[in-house]
This record gives sequence, C-alpha cells and structure tokens, in this order.
Amino acid sequence: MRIGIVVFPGTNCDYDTFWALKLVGLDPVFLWHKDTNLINVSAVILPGGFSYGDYLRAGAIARFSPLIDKIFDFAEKGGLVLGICNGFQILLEMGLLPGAMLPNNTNTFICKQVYLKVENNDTPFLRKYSIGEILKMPIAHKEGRYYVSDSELVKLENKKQVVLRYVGPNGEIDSKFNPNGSVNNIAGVVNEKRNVMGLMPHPERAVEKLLGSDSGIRLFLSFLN
Amino acid sequence: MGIYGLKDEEINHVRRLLEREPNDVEWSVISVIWSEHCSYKHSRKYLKNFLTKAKWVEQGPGENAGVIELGNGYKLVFKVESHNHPSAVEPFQGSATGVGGIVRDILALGARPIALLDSLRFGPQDNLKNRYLFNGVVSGISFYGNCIGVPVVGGEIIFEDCYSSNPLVNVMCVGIVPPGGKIYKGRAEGKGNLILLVGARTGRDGIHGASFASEKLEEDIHSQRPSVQVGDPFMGKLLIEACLEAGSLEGVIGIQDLGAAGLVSALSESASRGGSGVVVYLDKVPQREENMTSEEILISESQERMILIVEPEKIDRIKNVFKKWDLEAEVIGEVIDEEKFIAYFKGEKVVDLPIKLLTKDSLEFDPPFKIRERIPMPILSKNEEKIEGFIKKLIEDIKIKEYIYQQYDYSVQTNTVLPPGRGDSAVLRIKDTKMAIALTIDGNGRYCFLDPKMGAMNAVSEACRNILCVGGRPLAITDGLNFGDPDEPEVFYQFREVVSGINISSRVLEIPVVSGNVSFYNGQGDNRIFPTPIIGMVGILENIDYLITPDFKEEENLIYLLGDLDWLSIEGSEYIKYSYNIIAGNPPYVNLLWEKRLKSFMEDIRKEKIILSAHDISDGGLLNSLLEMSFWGEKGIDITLPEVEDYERLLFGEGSGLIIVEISEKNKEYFVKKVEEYKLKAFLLGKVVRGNFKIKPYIDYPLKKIIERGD
Amino acid sequence: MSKWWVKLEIFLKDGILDPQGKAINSALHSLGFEEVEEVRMGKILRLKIEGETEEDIRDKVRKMSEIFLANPVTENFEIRVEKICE
Amino acid sequence: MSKWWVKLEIFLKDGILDPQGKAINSALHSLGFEEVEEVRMGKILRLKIEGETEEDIRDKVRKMSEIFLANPVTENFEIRVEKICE
Ligand SMILES: Nc1ncnc2c1ncn2[C@@H]1O[C@H](COP(=O)(O)OP(=O)(O)O)[C@@H](O)[C@H]1O
Ligand SMILES: [Mg+2]
Repeated sequence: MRIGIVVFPGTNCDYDTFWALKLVGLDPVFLWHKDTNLINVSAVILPGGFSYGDYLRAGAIARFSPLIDKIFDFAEKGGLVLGICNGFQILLEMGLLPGAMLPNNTNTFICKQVYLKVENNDTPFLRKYSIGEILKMPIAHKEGRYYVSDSELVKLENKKQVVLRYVGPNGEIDSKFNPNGSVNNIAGVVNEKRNVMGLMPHPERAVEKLLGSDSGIRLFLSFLN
Repeated sequence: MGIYGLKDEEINHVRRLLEREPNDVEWSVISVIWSEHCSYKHSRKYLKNFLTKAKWVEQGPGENAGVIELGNGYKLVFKVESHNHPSAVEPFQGSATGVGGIVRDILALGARPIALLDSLRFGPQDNLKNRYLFNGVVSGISFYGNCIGVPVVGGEIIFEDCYSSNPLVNVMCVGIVPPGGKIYKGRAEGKGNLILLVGARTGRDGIHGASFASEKLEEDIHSQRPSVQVGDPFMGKLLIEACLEAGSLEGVIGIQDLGAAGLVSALSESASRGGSGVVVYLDKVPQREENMTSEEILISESQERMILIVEPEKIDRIKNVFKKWDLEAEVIGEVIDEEKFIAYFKGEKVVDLPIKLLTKDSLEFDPPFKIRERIPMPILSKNEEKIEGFIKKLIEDIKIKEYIYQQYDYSVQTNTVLPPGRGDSAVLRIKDTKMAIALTIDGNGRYCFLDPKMGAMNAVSEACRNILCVGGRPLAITDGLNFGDPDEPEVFYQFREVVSGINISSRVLEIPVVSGNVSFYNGQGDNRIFPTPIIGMVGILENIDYLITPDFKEEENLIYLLGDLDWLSIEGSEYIKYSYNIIAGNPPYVNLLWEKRLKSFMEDIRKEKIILSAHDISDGGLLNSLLEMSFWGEKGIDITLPEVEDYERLLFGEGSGLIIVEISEKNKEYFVKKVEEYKLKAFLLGKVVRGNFKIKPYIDYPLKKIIERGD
Repeated sequence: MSKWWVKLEIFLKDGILDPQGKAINSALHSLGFEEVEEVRMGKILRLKIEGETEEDIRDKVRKMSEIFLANPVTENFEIRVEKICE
Repeated sequence: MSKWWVKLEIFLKDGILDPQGKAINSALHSLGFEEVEEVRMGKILRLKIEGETEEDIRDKVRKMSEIFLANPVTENFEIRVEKICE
C-alpha cells in the first residue's frame, strides 16, 4: 500500500506523518506540490503545517498548487484522501469537503491533548473504530473553528458526515470541551461519498504511548484492506 | 558619543590602525561591527575564562552555536539569544524575529532545529503596557515557532517591577545532526569560492539594529522605527529546508546566517574564521526597496537571509535547490586571499578594510566596578493569612504557564516525551535510537540582584538539578547574560560577579559553556533590570528508560528530601516578595561540592529505575514542589514537618541542592544505603496518599482544589 | 493603461462570531471607551493594479475575491477603487 | 447622542516588509492576474460608536488607535466615519 504525503512549501508535519505510517507498517512516499502526477499511490494524505505560511487564510494559497487538480480527480474517482489539520483546511478551500475554517474563538493558537468521540465509522478511515469510542489526540492550530451555515449543518448531521466530535474524557459533548468554537463540537467530517475525510486533531502524533497516546494507529491501519 | 555611537578613543584607534580617514560608508560599517552587540567589547575578556572544553564538546563558543556529541554519531547544536530591545519596541515582531534569528544560527551549522525554549521577563501584569508586551511577545514566539514547525518545549516566565520598561526575551534553539551529517562552520575560505546570498530580499529593515541593541532605549521609541524588523516565518521555514538540502550536497564550504549588522558582520566574521578576505558587489544583492545606498545594503538587518560559500563548479546545483523552494539565490561576490573586506557599488569601491580591523581589533573595555551594598533581611511580622493567599498564587502560576505554552506547538516533530509544564526539563526522544535529550532554561534575577555571584551559582545548579530530575546527565550550558549599562560601576560589578559564579559552578560540576549571548543596556539607574543570567542546559538520557517524571506515582510510596530542611531559607524568596513585598537578604547558599555529589548520585541511580518521581526545590519552596507533584500525579500526600516557630521558612523557604524523590517502600533500604555511599543525606518527609494534601502540622488542603487548580 | 489603487475589505458575515472584534471591544471598554458598542475585525488588502477603466478593475478584483481572496462560506467583501495614478 | 459607523484601516508603514501581501501578490500572479503590481495587507476594524459630532468621533477613534489599536512604530492608520444611524 503506497500512500502519498503531499508536501507544500510550509508543510511541517510531513516527516511526522511519514514516520507514523512507517511505524504502523505502511509504505509512505512524499509527493511534491509541483508534481503533476500521483505515481499510482493508493491514498493521499494532506499533512499539517502552514502551507504558504497560512497567509491570507489557512489553505487558501496551497489550493492552487499543480498537484491539487490531480488530487481533485483522484477523489472524484473514489480515491482515499485524508486531510489532517492544515490538510483539512486545504480540503475545505478546495471544496472537497463542506464548510470553512475560522480562527479559534480563543484568539490564540492552541496546542493540547483533546478527547474525540467517533460519531460515525461508516468511512474507510474509521472502520477500525467503533461508534462511540473515545480517542485521545493532540490538536495544534490557530484556525480550527469549523463552520458551516445552519442549513448545511442540518444536512451534514443528517447524512452522518460528522465523524469526530470534541468531547470530555468520558464522552461528554459539552461546549466546555470544545477547544476552538467549532459548530456542534465538530472535529472531523467526511464527504458524502465518504472517501474524503478531514480532521483538525493530529492522528500522526498519536501512534506511540511514549508520546501520550496511540489512538491514531487504527486510522492509518484502515488504509490496509 | 562620536560617529554612530563610537567613543572618541575608538575613533582614534580606527584612524591609527588604518593610517587614513575611513570614508562615510566605512565609518558606518566599522561602527555597527564595533557595537557592543557584535564586538562584545565589554564582555570578551571575562567570557574567555569559561570552561569550554570537555570530551564531548566538538565546538565551543566562537561559531554560530556550540556543538556536542551525544553518542551513536548524533550531534547536538544549541545556543541562546536575547531579543530584548526589539521586543520592547514591537513585542510581536521583536520576539518573532528573535526566534527566526536563533533558528538560523543553528541552521548555519547544518543542523535541523528540533526544539525551542523561551525565557521571559516582564513587569507586573496589572499594568496595561506590561500586558501588551507580554501578550505580544508570547504570540510572536507562537507565530514564528509554530509556523516553522519547531516545537517550543520549555521556558520560564517571571514578572518583576524591574522589567517593566525592559522586558527580557531570551530564546534558545537546539538542533541535531544525525550520524554522517556534516557540521558546517561559518567560514569563508578558498580563493575564488563564491558567496551565495539566499532568502529574502534586502530592505531598509533594522538599519543600525546592532547599535540600537547596544544603547539605552530612548524615551521616544517612535524615532526608532527603522530598527523594527518584520519576520516572515514562511520564508524562514523554506530557508531551513533549502539550506539543509543544499548542505547535504557536495560543494558547500561554509554557511553563515545574517543577523545583527547584516552582510558586514556575516561576511567579515566568516572571512576572519576562514583566514581569508571577501569582495562583494552590492548591486547584485537583491533589493526590496528602491534607491538603497551601499551603506544600507551593507548593514541592513532584513530577516530570513543566509550566506553559503560555494565552490564555483557546484554553484548551479546549489542554486537549483533554492529555486526548488522558490527562494532567491544570488552570487554577490567571492572569497579572496588577501584578508580584506572589499565592497563595490555602481562600479566604485566603497569599502576596503582589513578583516582584522572589523573583527579582532576593536577596543576592549574594562570599566570600573563598584561593589553593591547587600540588602539586609528585616524582621518579619508573622501573618497567618498570607499562607492561603500564597498557595492560591502558586496554583495561579501553573495556569499562567499553561496559558503560555498552550500557544506553542510543542508536539510537532513527534519527539516530545515530556512536554512543557510537565517537568523540570523537557525531554525529547531521538528517533531511531534509545536516546533522549533533556532541555531546560533557568535564571533567577532576584537572587542575582541580592548577590550576583551566588545568584548565578544558583542558576547553574538549578539547571543541573532540572536535568537530573528527569533522569538526564547534564552535558553543556548556553548562557544568556542580561544586564544594565556596563558603564555603571555597579552593573559592571554585577556582570563580573555573575560570570565568575557561572564559571566556578560550571567548572566544579564539569558542565562546559559552549555558546551564549550578552545583552547590556537593559535600563539604567533606578530603572535598570536585575542582573539576569539565563542558563540553558542540555543533558542526555542514554536510554529513554531512565526517564523520571515529577508526578507522584502511587499511594503508600515514600517521599524523601535529598538534602536538609535546615538549608531552606526565607531570605530572597518568592514568598517574602509576594507576601511581604520584600526583596532582601541572601539567596540560597550553593554548596557546589554537595551539588556535585548529588549529580553523581542521580546520574548513577537513574539507571536502576528506583526513583519513581523527582522534582527539585526552587521558587515557592518545598510547598510549591510538593504541590506540583501532587497536581501532576493527582495524588495526595501525608507529610510531617518539625513543629517550629519559623514554619514559613520550612514551607516556602528556598534552598539549593534539594530534590524531592518518591521511592517504593521495598527500595527504602537500598536507597538509604546509596545515599550514604555518595555522602549525601536524605530526610523522610512522608508518604503519597489517596486523601488530602497534608503537611502536618501546618496544612491540610483538599486535593480536589489543587487538581482543579482552584477553578 | 492606467494604474489604480484598490482597497478590498473583507469582513466575516454578520452573524458569525468574531472573537477578535469582541476582545478588542472589551479591551476598549476597560480603557474607558465606553461609547463603543460593537467592534468587528476584518482584513483589508490594498492592491496596485493596471487596467483600462474603473469597471474593468472592479470586475477583475471581484473575480479575484470570488475565487481566492475571500472565502464565500464565511466572508463578505467590498471593493473600493481609490484613485488613479499616472 | 447619535450613532456612527467608523472604519479604521491599519496598514504596515510603507517600506516595512509585509510577507502576507507579498505571498498574496505572487499567488495572484500564478493565478494569471499579472496586472497586479503590489499587494499590502492590513487590518480593518468596524466600530459602532456613540458620539455627538463627526469630529468628536474622529478624535476618539484617533486616540484609541494611538494608545491601543495600532502600533505607532510600525503601523499607519486611517479613519473613515461612514454614516450615522438613528
Ligand atoms: N515561557 C514558557 N514557555 C514554555 N514553557 C514554559 C514557560 N514557562 C514555564 N514553562 C514550563 O513550565 C514548567 C515549569 O516552569 P518553571 O516553574 O519555570 O520550572 P522550574 O521551577 O523547574 O524552573 C516547565 O516545564 C517549563 O518548561
Ligand atoms: Mg526546576
């Protein structure tokens, strides 16, 4: 299973993602944003970081990179595309996922461990988790306040596209466990076809107990058929 | 003050050396490079005394950063740098460019930056200006560090009146070179090798920034606008990747960052190190603004620029790397044999100066000093009410630190085993090995104000204990020395004493100083800052299994104090400052021989893994350390202290050489034997328990209130 | 061809929480500027741009904004063509 | 007392590097908007504020800007009093 990790200027979680994929036994390769083909990878990951410095808006400039068109086609054909943090922001800017990101309602960058609840596992990325499971992963972002309009939100929830929500240690859904003001505590969503997923927390930073959590391992293992 | 801030004797010295009158551009060049900031003219003589060598030191002071060997072929590169003056004028950009600057020092050695630590000092936060400075600085560090993907893993924060107009922002960066990786020096050598300037375009940023850092801050800061530089972390990140990639190829001879005094300093220093000269064509320097003069191009401090010395045959390949990363790279000149700095502009030779004049020939100053009177400790009136208030303050402090480090991405690069706020030092594992490193940064201006030498000894020994407490073996120091105006005799006394305190501690403990920074002119007269040496220290855990964390682990385990309760003293403590508003007396006495034995003991016993948790005693005393261990472990304690009159001393007094450790009952005998073997002493304080936080007969505090941080 | 200065104001849509504006508002109050009732914070771009007519410029900047400079999900924008030079 | 809308534009002073503006400029170029020559990015605040006269409002906002909203060392600001309501 060869997994492509896309590197934009300013990406800074590329090596971390590479390391995590290796650790769980996958075969990662880097894809350069100026490349024009996906060299037959089976899945694409847009990793975290600050592509183009997050200048103007997170993900706004990266979206125009040459490789993005290929990723768009790849996703349209059902290919698996995962966006983590900045990658999620790019997927939103690309329109592969609904909604937009706003600056955290704390007005600050936030780095800390959070708890997540698996709301739906009906997507290849989460099939190794059960619904209701509580995961622990770090977040590290300044623009992570997920936003969709009220009417979109209803649709999103009805179609069960909300897959991860910020919760308390025991699964409590409460605004006090919402680190950034995301609507409905949303931490991760999928597209209607469920082959594209974006999440703000960093699963690649949660694959070793030594670093605080290994909740993220199964997300990457889901790439294995 | 004469030409651009040079003293008359310096001006005459230049004329004598050169045997002619320098032209205007040359004067300008000389004055920036002879500024305190670049030439260390008040400090050089004293810094020479430091212990800078050890078996594991590959590069001591003199390069852009120090280098030590970690074992298994890995090398660690690190340095601390201050950005006090820029941060006072524009806190956000000042601190952001401070981060960028120190990161490029590490990068210049060919190392990948893997960690940052920030040591911060501000005035009290009940004042709007001080809050503005504090928030600006923290968000500037967050802005730059997060964007370049280098985790901020530790630091310290202290609020004190003396820093109101002069905040201190010292940032330490640590980089790593893996086995087989090349260490670069900032060297221009080999006639005909090309000087490649890469990164941002040159603008009028920070003209005379180096001189600015070497002056007192004027009242009217608006006039100092040209000294403000803006950081571009995105370009900073590209520079990191491109320089590392270029450095992995053949053909790069030397790498040098552009910092204070821009091209002048970068070029003359690398020529000096390489025993060569340079000729540069200033028209080739990519410029951001129109009509820049030769002087401006030479001394501009535009950020995000580096210089590579490259063999001519390899130049295209190296340039292509920068092109790949969308960075400009221009050959601006070449290395020559004659040890001169020559610059051409519009076909005219504008600078022709000996390298030696620019680098080694600046005058040294050894101004007079005057011993400062000690401040005797007054007699305190007992006040029961103060205790509860102080505990609340200690809990509040935990929250302030959290407010800071949560704004820093401390987990990127996935190595952070012990994150900020979780221990005496940060611990980072090294991928593909069993090893980990411990990093800490510490200073105590209050102690140094009371007794500069003893204060500095406290800073070094505390940093050492911080490394020991997480299971590390201390290896080396980088020091950031922050002082007032060196021409004030009392300040120069403080400086000499502090250097001597660092020196003696570092020698006795055998922890060499491999890099550092000096910042003078932080306030003057009554407004001057406390002498504030900051000690950055790195240590190694040869095996990550040696890791010790400070959270209490299990009920019924025993809590020992390594050291003696008698050493606790309330003089100079955080407690009397907070509760009585008094800064007086002597700082804790540092017994270096004890510290040395303690170091050997901890270095030995960590391998047996019987120390289950450890934390040293520093600000806030025994009570604070216990409180933190309870907070982190979510466990109560049952401790009994002697019943004495001066119990405030026991609870809140501070002392050096003291470490609290947790061991299990079954290892008790062994532990005690080992303690005796090392000629140390330990005092059994009590036990870890499920219930309250109890220090009999003085305190019985609900654990819940601690865990919930008084919310 | 002439040159134009364009200012592009980008604000969050009304109804979307603007925590920065709120924070500034309360800071102003604590500084004693009680008369401030509401603050919204936005981005502004100043572009120097070449083009024939004002309409032409407006169209171009509108296009840039729609596809790139503003996010249609969360932001509204307003274009002001400020002055001509040359 | 009447109510006013005030817009406060804050830009980095000319000559001070504006990395965001630069990045946006080159993104616009790669999108084909070659006619853009320069981009500077700033902040804009929209304040709803109570006061007697336009002069009064201007003075107040100028004061806020000087002591808090803008950094006089690096930034210039411009005040526009947009309209009166009520
Ligand atoms: N400015 C800061 N930036 C990052 N981490 C900080 C900062 N201030 C404090 N910390 C972290 O909080 C913890 C406790 O800090 P401190 O009280 O200064 O430690 P110590 O008492 O051991 O010197 C450490 O892990 C430290 O790294
Ligand atoms: Mg400590």
